[in-house]
Amino acid sequence: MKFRVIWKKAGAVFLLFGILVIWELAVNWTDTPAWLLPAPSDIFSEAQASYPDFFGHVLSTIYLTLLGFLIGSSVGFLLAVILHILPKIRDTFYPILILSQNVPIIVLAPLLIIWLGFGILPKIIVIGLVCFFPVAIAALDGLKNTSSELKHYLNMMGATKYQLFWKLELPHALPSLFSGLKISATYSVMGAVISEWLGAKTGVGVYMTLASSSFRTDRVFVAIFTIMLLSLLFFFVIVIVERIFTKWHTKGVDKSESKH
Amino acid sequence: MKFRVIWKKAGAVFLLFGILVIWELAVNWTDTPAWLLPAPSDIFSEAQASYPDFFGHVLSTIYLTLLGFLIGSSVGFLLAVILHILPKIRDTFYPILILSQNVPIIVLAPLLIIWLGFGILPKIIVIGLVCFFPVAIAALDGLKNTSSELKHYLNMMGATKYQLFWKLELPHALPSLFSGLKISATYSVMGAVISEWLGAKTGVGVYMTLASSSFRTDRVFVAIFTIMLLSLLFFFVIVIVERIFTKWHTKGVDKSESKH
Amino acid sequence: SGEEPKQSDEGKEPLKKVSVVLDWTPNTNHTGLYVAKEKGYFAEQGLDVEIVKPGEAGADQLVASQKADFGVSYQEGITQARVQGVPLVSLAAVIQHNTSGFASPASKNIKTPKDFEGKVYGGWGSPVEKAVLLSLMKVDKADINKTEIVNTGDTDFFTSVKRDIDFAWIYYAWTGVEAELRGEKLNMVYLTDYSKKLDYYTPVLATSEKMIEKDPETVKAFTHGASKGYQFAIEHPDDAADILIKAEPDLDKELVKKSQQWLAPKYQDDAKRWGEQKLEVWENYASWMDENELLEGKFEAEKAFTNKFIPE
Amino acid sequence: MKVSIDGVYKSFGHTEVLKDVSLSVNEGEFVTLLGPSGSGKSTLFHLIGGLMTPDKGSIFLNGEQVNGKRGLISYMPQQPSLLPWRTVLDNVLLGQELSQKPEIEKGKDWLRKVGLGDYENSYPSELSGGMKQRVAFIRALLSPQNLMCLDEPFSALDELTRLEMQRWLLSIWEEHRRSILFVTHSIEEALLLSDRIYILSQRPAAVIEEINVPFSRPRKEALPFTDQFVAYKRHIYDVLKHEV
Amino acid sequence: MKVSIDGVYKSFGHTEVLKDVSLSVNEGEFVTLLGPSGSGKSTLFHLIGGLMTPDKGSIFLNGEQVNGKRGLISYMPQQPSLLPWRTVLDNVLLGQELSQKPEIEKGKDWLRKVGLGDYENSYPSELSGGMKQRVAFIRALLSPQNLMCLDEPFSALDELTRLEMQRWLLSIWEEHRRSILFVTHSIEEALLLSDRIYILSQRPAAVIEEINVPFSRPRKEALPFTDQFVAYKRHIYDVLKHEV
Ligand SMILES: Nc1ncnc2c1ncn2[C@@H]1O[C@H](COP(=O)(O)OP(=O)(O)OP(=O)(O)O)[C@@H](O)[C@H]1O
Ligand SMILES: Nc1ncnc2c1ncn2[C@@H]1O[C@H](COP(=O)(O)OP(=O)(O)OP(=O)(O)O)[C@@H](O)[C@H]1O
Ligand SMILES: [Mg+2]
Ligand SMILES: [Mg+2]
Repeated sequence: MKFRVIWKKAGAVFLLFGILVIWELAVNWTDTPAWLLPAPSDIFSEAQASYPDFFGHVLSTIYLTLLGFLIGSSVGFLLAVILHILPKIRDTFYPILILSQNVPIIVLAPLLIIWLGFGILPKIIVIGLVCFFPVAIAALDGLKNTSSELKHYLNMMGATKYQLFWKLELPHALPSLFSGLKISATYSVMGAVISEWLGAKTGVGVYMTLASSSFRTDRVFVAIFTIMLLSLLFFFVIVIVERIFTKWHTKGVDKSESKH
Repeated sequence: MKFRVIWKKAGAVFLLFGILVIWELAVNWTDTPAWLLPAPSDIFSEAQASYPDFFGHVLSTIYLTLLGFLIGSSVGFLLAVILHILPKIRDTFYPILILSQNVPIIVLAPLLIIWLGFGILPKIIVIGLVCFFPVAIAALDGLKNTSSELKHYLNMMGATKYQLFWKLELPHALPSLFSGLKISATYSVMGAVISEWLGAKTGVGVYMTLASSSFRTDRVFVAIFTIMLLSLLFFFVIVIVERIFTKWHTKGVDKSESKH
Repeated sequence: SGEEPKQSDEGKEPLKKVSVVLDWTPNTNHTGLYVAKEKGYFAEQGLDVEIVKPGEAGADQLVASQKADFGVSYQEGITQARVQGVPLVSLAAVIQHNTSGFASPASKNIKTPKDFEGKVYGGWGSPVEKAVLLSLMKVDKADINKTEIVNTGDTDFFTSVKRDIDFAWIYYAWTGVEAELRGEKLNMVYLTDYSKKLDYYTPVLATSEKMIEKDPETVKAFTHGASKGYQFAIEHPDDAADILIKAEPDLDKELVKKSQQWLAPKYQDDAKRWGEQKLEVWENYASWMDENELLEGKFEAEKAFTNKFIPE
Repeated sequence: MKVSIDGVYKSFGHTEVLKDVSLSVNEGEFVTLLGPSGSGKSTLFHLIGGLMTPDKGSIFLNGEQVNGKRGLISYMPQQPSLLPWRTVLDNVLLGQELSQKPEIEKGKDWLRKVGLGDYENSYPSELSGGMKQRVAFIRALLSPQNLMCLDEPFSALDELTRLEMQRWLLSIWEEHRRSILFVTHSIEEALLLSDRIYILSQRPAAVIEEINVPFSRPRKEALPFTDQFVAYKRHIYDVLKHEV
Repeated sequence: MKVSIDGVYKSFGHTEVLKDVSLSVNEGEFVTLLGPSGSGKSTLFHLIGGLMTPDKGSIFLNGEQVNGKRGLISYMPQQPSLLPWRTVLDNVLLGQELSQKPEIEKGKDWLRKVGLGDYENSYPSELSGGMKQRVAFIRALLSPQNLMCLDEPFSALDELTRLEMQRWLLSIWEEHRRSILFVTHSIEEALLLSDRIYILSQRPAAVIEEINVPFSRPRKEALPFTDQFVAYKRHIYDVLKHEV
């Protein structure tokens, strides 16, 4: 049984490792040139070599990501709450949310820059725009679908809108909200990288474009691996926070779980 | 009351119209050059002028969008089902899902083209990659959170995994699934446009890049408006389908709705 | 819409399908290719050429991996690519001299590299830019430390200079001509005016080493066709522009026309035939890069280009 | 708190549920509603609680019309309606929380009294059906409003626990003299607890009989075995039988 | 179908719930479980249904050990557990669907018999508490398994509807002679319906008495008023009282 437990916890790591091994072998067998698809071993040695230089880029991207994610998902959540509390404007604003996801960055970028310059603000807006949407939609749906039985009880007891929200709707929407946060967290790192194309001095995105334009495919992959690692990390932080907030959900409910 | 009803139905349209009017006025007052931000009136007259030529692009993008969305969200849904039914591999594969969202298109693009050529396949892969994720995550969460009371009943009655899925988990996950589909639908049009940057002959994305590189900001905005319109349309198709599938949800449950 | 391949005369062999990937969205740098296709110059050579827009993928990797047969590239790119072992070879210089330079609105009064001092440059954050600025400013005895370099990413020239930026690096044939059309006066500081070493070929037509090895006939046929196309563009800029517009109706007509007018004499310029490349130019640029520590390996200029496929 | 319901009508779509229902609860009175399943008792509670408004007619609390006004009653719904993410203790305090500072010690006290002292920190999913019902009952007891509406509060309890709960309820009621409106399906329970009983007809429900319960308080343990009690029981049974 | 439960133990974490419970139901027998709220009756059903496995001891159906095996009983849970997205009729047929072709006409028939003929196409959210319970009851009646486990099936019904349901249940049982294991809190109901009664103790539950009900079938309407009946009732009451 021991092996099973280890497998369950580390299965993903094994799988990824397996993929890397296959990749390494495939690159060697087919003699793929490094500029097209470098072998993982090349990528790792390049990562080690350029680590001191690269680290600054990573830090700057992490900073952007965190800031953008926090702001974006807060805005998304607040928006969901406002639209939920004021159902009359919900139908009016819902389409605007959708439209906001369809402004291509290449168009938005010049406008943002004209209005806001090359500072951090336009970048935060870009990441925020990416992150707020899944949170807003998921939270809205979660807030809407509360159990009517519980809602009726609280209404009869004279709960104010405010109480209804804090005591019933918000706790009920938590799983949904976390669903949205997970999606957002996943997107946030890529969002930060994209936002760096708006012009930044440092960052993984900057590093990647430069690497790409000087045909250093190995460095491009170092950047990609970093992006992936960061978003995985970030995702699992959200998962842990979710576990903490929805502990009741796993407690006692699943009598039958052992049978599965 | 009549006015209220109209407002509720058409509020969003009024609002959008209002935004356009303000935009028009702002552009005129501040004397913004057309290459930076054209007035809506300019955009509409350009849309009319280039309509015959543009229409082909739009059709081709719609085709790509639909195909990509259908394939992407089907894959996302199937994946969620498989991971749900085989919880042992879920933990192993979950990280892969997240990683899939963090491969920057600019890196993926050359590889896809080198492996698959300039056909429709690499484009579908790009749209699919964008669309499958929200559906997969939302469906997974929906399938997981079924009421344990109902699950216990069905288990006691000897429901097979298959029956449990079709009779309980799937119907229960529908609202969640639609949440994911709505997010996907919103992204799908942009996904198609991005996929066209992989190299396509026609499409709104192609039109937009050409317009942008020849500094025709008005045409760029024609493209954006089209993208927005398409995704709104698409989103509301999903909303209508959702209403049809979750009719029970609005029936009889909400005794107290009138009070809100 | 002119995309239909021309049928060869009956009795001849069927046309050989080849592809050429552009470096960017179609523009007047590519006119010769469109003309050769439309006017049947490629067909005369037995080729059916498909012109592929690159999107985000870029041409170089596609050509090097032989997914596309030919591509439009730059000397800078090929130099760096070859150092990294990417087997690209330049077949012909599309434009004989470097037409790029540092542009700024006339109101900023930036006429020489000396004027860069105290101004803000907007670029994409590449070390090459800084080296070029340094080279230019050295000539003019200016201090690069007095110039602020800001990364503007993908932002276009006109947007940049509206905001914090004073000058940026552009191709005159396209962005400069657009400024003319808009009636915005620009000051240009051309690279070629200050450093001979920076008079590199941009753009060029390129293929892979393997292609040259395996199928020199096709390479020759392609280069000949293209040459004839560019020849036509040199002689009939207006007609050539019309062909490009017809093939790519979403481009701005005026811009194409005017850009074509400006560029027509620049294709061949002082060379004895269109496409001619000099070893000296390739060596110069590489040694300039080396001096500025931009080259991460050894570069063999002779292998990077060839003149043997362009017609006499 | 005095309640009076005056000619109330309510339909869902085409189903008439309440048809000209009039009844009243006086200050400090214990009134029970008896009626067939599906007749409209819970619906009447929803109307009094303001969850819905009557199609016609009025509801008065202390003489003031309160159609659709909420928060005026302390309510125990037919389903326990516990919040699954709250512990038992936090659920018990929910009713108080909505209008005042929750009295944690009092909550713990009551949980101990009804035999759930060990379950303070359990979640509702860890309780049996009857235990959930007791939690909902205490939640209603602790809610501060002066009119209590209890919808089949003891249906899931064994007879002995039920007796005990009835005793607690009466002691609380006698101490604070809150008005109580009570729904049960047990005729015996109705007779044991109430001052007055209204018998409702099949849907659409109307009051078909009002019974003044003549037994003196406190009611003896032997009361159910007296002839008068059995006769009343028989009578109500017959009225209901005629109805179903 | 013959059931025997042999020395079954079950704990949740540190709470012992069942402690050495042994009991049996013979072919075609009607057996009732009586016990205080929270003693472990529903848990016992979950064990028989295979939702959980006992910590110790065995469950035999027709001599075969079935610990953790599912699908062998027709079950009515304590909560109605109706699927909210299915109409009443579709809910009623759910038990059949799992193992055979659903008999739509039979479903409609039964709905009509229990007074829900007009509600075939309603959703559960449109029903009253007692109506939901009747739907769950019919769902269990229609499920094809030979052992029926009913967990407080009539707790939300008024006495008359309850009598009627009891009658339906007995008629079905007499016709098909399925074995029935029944949980109720009403001692009278237990005596009226069953062949044998097991009385469970407080948690941790063990069988503290087994009672053979001596009344002949069919049971008369006047039975509850006979002395023997009252004596039995008294006795059970005392046993339980001693327990709580
Ligand atoms: N939301 C609703 N939509 C439609 N009909 C409803 C709704 N709620 C209740 N009804 C109908 O109203 C009638 C009365 O329901 P109610 O819950 O008040 O009954 P009750 O007297 O409490 O019954 P029980 O004793 O079974 O709880 C029922 O026929 C029911 O079908
Ligand atoms: N999932 C669970 N986790 C922890 N404890 C549980 C769980 N389910 C039941 N219990 C405990 O087991 C005991 C028995 O519960 P069960 O539901 O079997 O009682 P019951 O006899 O059916 O009571 P009632 O008559 O109130 O329905 C209770 O004390 C309860 O707290
Ligand atoms: Mg009711
Ligand atoms: Mg129970």
